[in-house]
Amino acid sequence: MSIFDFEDYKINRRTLLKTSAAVGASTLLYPAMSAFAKSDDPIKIGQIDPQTGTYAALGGNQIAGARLAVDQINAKGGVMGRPLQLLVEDSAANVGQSVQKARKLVNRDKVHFLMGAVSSSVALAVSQAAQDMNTIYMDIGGHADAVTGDKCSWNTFRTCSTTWLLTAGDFQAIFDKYGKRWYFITPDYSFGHALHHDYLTQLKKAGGTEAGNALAPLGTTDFSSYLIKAKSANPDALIVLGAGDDMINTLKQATQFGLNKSMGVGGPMMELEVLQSLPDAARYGMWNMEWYWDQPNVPHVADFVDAYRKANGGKTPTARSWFGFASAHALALATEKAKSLDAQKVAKALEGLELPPEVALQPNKAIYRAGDHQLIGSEYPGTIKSGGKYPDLFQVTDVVDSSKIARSVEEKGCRITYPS
Amino acid sequence: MNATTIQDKTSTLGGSRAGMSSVDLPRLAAALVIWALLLSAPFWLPLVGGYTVLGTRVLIFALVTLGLNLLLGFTGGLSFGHAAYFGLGAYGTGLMLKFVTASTPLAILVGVLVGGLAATLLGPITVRRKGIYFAMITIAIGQMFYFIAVRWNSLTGGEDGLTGFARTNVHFGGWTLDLHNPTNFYYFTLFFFAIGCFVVWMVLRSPLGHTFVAIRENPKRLRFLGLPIGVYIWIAFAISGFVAALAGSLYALLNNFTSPEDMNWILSGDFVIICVLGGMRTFWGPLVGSVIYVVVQDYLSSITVNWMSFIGAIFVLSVLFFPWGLLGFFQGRFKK
Amino acid sequence: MSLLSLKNVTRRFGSLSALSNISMEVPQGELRAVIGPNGAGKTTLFNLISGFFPPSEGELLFDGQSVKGVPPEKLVHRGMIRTFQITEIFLDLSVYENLEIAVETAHGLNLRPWLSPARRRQVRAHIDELMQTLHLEDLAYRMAGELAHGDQRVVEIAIALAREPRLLLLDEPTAGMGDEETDRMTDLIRHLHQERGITMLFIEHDMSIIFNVADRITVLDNGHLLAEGTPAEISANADVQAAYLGAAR
Amino acid sequence: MELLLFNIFNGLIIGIFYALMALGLSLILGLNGIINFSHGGFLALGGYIAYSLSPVIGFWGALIVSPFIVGLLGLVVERILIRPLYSRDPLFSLLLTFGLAMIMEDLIRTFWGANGLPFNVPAALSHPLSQTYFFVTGYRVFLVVLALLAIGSLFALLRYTRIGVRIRAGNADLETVSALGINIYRLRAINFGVGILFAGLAGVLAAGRLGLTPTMGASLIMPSFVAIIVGGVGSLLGSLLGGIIIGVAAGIVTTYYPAASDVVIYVIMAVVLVVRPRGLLGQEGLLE
Repeated sequence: MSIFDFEDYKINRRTLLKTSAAVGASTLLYPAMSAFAKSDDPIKIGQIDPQTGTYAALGGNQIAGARLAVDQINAKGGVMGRPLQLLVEDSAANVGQSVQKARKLVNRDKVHFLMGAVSSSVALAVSQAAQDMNTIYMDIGGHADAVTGDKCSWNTFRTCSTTWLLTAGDFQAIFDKYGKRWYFITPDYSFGHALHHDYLTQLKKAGGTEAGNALAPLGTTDFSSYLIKAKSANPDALIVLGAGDDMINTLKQATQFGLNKSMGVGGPMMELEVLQSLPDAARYGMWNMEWYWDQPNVPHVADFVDAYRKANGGKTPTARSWFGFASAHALALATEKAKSLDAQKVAKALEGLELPPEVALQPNKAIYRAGDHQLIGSEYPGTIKSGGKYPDLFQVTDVVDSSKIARSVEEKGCRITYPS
Repeated sequence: MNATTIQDKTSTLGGSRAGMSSVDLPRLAAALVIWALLLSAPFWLPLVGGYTVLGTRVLIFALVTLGLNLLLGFTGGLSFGHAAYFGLGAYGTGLMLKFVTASTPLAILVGVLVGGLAATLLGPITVRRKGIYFAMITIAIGQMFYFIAVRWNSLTGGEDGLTGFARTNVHFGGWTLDLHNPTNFYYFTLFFFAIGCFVVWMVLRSPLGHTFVAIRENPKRLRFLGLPIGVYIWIAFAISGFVAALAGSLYALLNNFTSPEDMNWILSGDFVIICVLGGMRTFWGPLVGSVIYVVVQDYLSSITVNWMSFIGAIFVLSVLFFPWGLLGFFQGRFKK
Repeated sequence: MSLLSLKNVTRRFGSLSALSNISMEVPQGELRAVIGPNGAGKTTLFNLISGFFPPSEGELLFDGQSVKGVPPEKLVHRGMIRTFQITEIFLDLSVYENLEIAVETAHGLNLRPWLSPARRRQVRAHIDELMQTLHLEDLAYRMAGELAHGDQRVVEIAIALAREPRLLLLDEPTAGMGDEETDRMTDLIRHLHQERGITMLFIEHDMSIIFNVADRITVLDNGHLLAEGTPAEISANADVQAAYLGAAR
Repeated sequence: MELLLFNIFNGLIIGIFYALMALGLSLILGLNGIINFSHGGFLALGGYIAYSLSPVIGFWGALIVSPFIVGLLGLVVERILIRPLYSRDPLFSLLLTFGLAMIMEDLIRTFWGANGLPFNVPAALSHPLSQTYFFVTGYRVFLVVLALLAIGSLFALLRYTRIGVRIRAGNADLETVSALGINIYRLRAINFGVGILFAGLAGVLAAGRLGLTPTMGASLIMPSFVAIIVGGVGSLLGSLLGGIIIGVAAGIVTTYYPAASDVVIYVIMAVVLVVRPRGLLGQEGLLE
């Protein structure tokens, strides 16, 4: 065993560097390239995702998924006979930098589409900037309802779920299994508040009660004081609404305090990346996933998983990988359908676009809803396999058809108007 | 040499390390070239692979570091927390536009006042200590604002940042300046950059500026000329705070957004290294440093995920080999 | 009336008495030297007069008012200014700039972010006048740090003079100087005294200067006032010879 | 009662971390005269190296070996990068270590990946010690005891060994120490190494508590600065005290008003600065 354990990272990094070097070269050569014939001109997607900072792992997977999609599309002859090119920029999960990168991609690199984001704040800000620049923006992984809700716009689409879908995905399962008194640990920002609000609405409707709600600042490392309060409230279920490191730290400390022995633990959003970072003892509970790699009865999924592993040094695709994959495909399909790169025409083509099975990779239909531009697909509630080995860490108990649980466009408060 | 010759030469105390006279053709020529380049930037930037917004960003960073350099390079006050005043300017402007007014100039005014007054009020606490201690206190006070911005969700939007405002067009009588246009906003920013340059330039050639430089050079001597040193460091702190707030305000308008990251100590560190890169004791150092830093960062982060290592290496190497910055380096050359 | 007067001043550090029961009067316009063997308390006396620390006992009057416990930066405003044993000037600035700062400070302009042309001319005239007085014209645009030691001391005195002090305290003005520089400094001190009538108090080791220029001499020994008088009186004083010269041998 | 006890205990744990960091920083600040921004990077490195070592030599082995590896690395860094800066303006060492911190974070991400990693502590330590006071887990008690032991031995080292006495003397008056013919460079190098060793130890302990992320050091360094300012620059005891005070304060505030848990330490600092500018145990005029 070597001291430096970089089995996961080595190949991935090399490919990243290689591609990024290619992107660098192409931007340098850009003025020269524009002299080529129109048909050789690549169609460009600019992807803004975090490669450094807290969300680097999630962002990296979204990029890897998108890369795979672009490679597949180019192998089949590109889009409208033109090659598809992916230009990746690091957002460092910093909104200011993301907006700046968006403008750079559109103004200088002349990309035709923008996509990306892990955090909702980046998604909202880039959405607004893209609207300014009359450019389509595909939110890959920022979950806040508002992106396709009251702050929706004609140019913005989203592949990942809304907070409502996340909570509705496994609400019934948790309620049935653990009971009706819930205690929440909520990260103190809009994403957390939204999840809490959505769960609470459903909980009250189903006749449950809230045993308490601890608001923890985002980025909290020590959750012990919140867990103490949760313990003394003695609920049926402890609902963890955080994401990423917040979730990891909460679960780890809950385990140390033995909370999982006296109450059920669960939440709306589990990610393979998070599961990977958890020690064995902290892997438990009922959760919702937005996509899972192990779907033996769904066609094309195994092919996708194989292809992804081959391109990424054996790493298994996560929901984030699929978001990136589906987003890039969706943009390509819509362009092909619109037979144009005009933003409004492509937007119209994306409205109601159904992802083909080899892209959707799920048992239900996956459609970008015309009214709010939200992808309506599936949710995957399930339980964590205790003692499981990577990547086999999650047992999907049910695949929920999102169209059955989604709120209507009117409820979400979205009204899309195109500029004349 | 007689008295008349002395009178011919105006002092440019602190204007350069060499302390040469200012009726100095090379320097005048350099200033003219710089202004010509800045004024024509939107036209030549795309030709060299840049874009207008990048130019605006350079100007904003140059503005904040121009102010910071007054404290850092000329007064010798090692502030590592200027991002706080930059960020306060940004939030002040953003909140004004979001909740109070649709007037961009008014929002800028409020942003400048918020950030500048915060620096003015906190100055007395910081200037009680000097050297490394001063640096630590300025960092810590800066972080206090950062955490307030992160935690005061209902007002600032917390970690998500402040959205939902946008710069509006400016009206002068019957004439309207369309600020949505990036090129127009570049010139709008350049206008404020010019004001900042003028203020700093004027201060530097005034007795006030001379006093700042004297504090850097020998605070003890100055004290025994009867000056309360702390008051002057405070003044430098306050002026640089106002300039930083102005830059922050423009930054909020550039992005139509602001977030706690705009107040973080990492950004303060970036500001300091920009001053050092360009040349701490030179007037144009901050602009040169900003050009290098912003362009290199923009370029590197596009071509490698390891851009942080490269930026870090810039810090390390510039400290080891170019402590007086690019301009300092060249001026040193010419002097010899 | 005396410009500076000390009445029974004692200064203790812990149990050690650095100065014991010193009384002295320096009248307006006098050039007074303070001498004494090493450890006699000369520098302590200077630091005490210039406000570094207050006397433990006794009274300190400047221009008839008590200045006991007044800090140095305030004393400057009353017209008392000092130089240091180790030259304190702005080494990285030119001589002109050194004086510019001094003059602007003297005129109380430090807070001004701009100057009217008239004011500017006034400042420049003052700088020129200082440079002429001290013969610094040729060095105006040299960096102070590059100057010879003797020139640096002249610059320091120029900085002090800019304030037009009523009492100038010089701490070993010729320390570390060669003969030629020493002569120049001696001339300068005499000139300032005779032409400008500045009251001066200076510590010096070089007896030739002292006996050359001083009006009166105060001799300290072991923290005590040993003698005070004109150069002639002091050179004839048996106590001084015994203590001072004895100690020097 | 339970809640109060918990707050004190929890605050103590947080404070111990701040103090471990602050002590190392304070040592380096005092004798080497630099603010070491890369301290957080060394902390993270300590955790990551322990993570990679523990499959080979176990948790206990890694706990001991990793801080020393990091300390040695500190010596190398001191020799190559820090030493040329001693006679220069403090600004430069500040910037250099700032850049170094960025490089370290990036290298850690490159080698070990951006995703957080779990660091398993021995099962014997990972259970609550009592049913009523379930928050008193074995690891937390172990952590406090070990940290206190380390701090205790540091103070013993400084008081009773020759090198320690020299470090303290150098802290107070470097010129005199060098006049005594002591090799200042070696003294500073050792001092830097010891400071970094403490960062490494804190890193291993933090990894066991919270797991590993490339940015883990960054969140600890700022409270450590505050601990030093509150405790007083130049006083190691002050740094220890400052760390524990702000730790306990943060712990208590988290319980009653979580949103202010970060801000409270800066408020404490501001109050201390206004009331007593040199800090609780600081000396006048040091490092100015």
